[in-house]
Amino acid sequence: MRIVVQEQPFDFGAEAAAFATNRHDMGAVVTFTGIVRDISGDLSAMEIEHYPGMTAKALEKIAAEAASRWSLGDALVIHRHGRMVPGEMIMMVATAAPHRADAFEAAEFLMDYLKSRAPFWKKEIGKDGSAWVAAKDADEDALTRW
Amino acid sequence: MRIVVQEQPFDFGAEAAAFATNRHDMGAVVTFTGIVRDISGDLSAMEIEHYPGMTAKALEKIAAEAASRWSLGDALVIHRHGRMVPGEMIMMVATAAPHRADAFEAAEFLMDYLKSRAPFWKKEIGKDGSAWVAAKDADEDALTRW
Amino acid sequence: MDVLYFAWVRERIGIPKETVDTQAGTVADLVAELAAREDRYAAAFADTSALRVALDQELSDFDASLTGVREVAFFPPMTGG
Amino acid sequence: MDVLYFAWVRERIGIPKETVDTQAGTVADLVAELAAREDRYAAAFADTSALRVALDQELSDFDASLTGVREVAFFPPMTGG
Repeated sequence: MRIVVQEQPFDFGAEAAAFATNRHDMGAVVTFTGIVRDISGDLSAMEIEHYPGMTAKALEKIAAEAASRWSLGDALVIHRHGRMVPGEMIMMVATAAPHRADAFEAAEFLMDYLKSRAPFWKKEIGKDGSAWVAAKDADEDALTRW
Repeated sequence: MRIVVQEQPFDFGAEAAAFATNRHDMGAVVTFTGIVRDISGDLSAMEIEHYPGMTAKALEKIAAEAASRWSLGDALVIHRHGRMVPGEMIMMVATAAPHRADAFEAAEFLMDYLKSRAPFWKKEIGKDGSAWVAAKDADEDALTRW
Repeated sequence: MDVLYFAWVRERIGIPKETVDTQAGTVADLVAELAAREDRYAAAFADTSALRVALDQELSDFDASLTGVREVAFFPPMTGG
Repeated sequence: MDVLYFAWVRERIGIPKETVDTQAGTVADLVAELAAREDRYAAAFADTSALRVALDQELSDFDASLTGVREVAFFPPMTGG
């Protein structure tokens, strides 16, 4: 299980390939990648603030919880902070499990918890000003299914 | 939407990275990778037979169904046939969507249908003989949730 | 009409494909005709609940009509992914 | 006790961190004490239902005790992923 919090970009292809390689006893690997999305067409950048002392701790707790609930061979979480432009990757998770249902569910669980329980805050920098992204009720509600 | 059926290995990292790159309007990319798994420790190889005339047609139908049900920006299916050893990748799917729930659900839907509705058959070649993999009731049951 | 066999159906019958001259109206009629031929066919078609059928490369049913069909394929439940 | 602010809480109060000398027994007591200081604090803490609190880097509640706590952080609901 590897947890990485960093400012610089990560190499999604290389990370995904390394994660999925030499898994002789794991039939299923799922990855999720979050990308800076420009919905309105006027987003200049996304700035992600985080709470350095708490971030790795919170992610490790979430990953350990996933490992205790599903039959997981391995998990990976990479989350960036700082400034990113549309199209850039913000974060990724990966899960490896003997069976696909476990790999899918654990990845969705990691994402749901990471969205609402890991100390990151997104600010959208537009051409006409900037605004903190509001938490969605749907994201909080998503936690109730686990 | 790209559907690939081939005998040779594919480069999962390169495919995943290419699929997730330059998606300015898609916030979420999910990939699933199926790997030859050696559960008992005596699997020499997996042989996958397919029905060439039907395979691409069946996969396209499944992918089109996914695109009609979810708000998907793109989907990719790569499935191999022929002989593979434990640890080798058998197939992958990838989905890109504005929101993570759509990307996850469409990828799971693709996998469930691909398992039971695309004309591939797996044969396990062990040290003491070979056997066709039996379809699991759970895989057929998985279709009922969609 | 071309008849194709895959996986253990192919292994039991011993050939991947053959051309069959038949007046069978439905898939079930064709199965009955083939099963009556030889033991290897009878063995392959002993339990059609364990089989799937595709007509012109689309999944179909054993009670489907063969009118206009050029290619019939028999195989066990798929196990891809 | 170190008190940290993140995202718009940090922007409203105008500083990311400060050391606070307090006898507050609970998070709510500390919030009342800070809100009474100046308008910028009052604005930041106007609606605590829109805030989250972490004690020594673990998510907690506004009625939690501050006994033994060295670091308190206030921030809006998280929006990572």
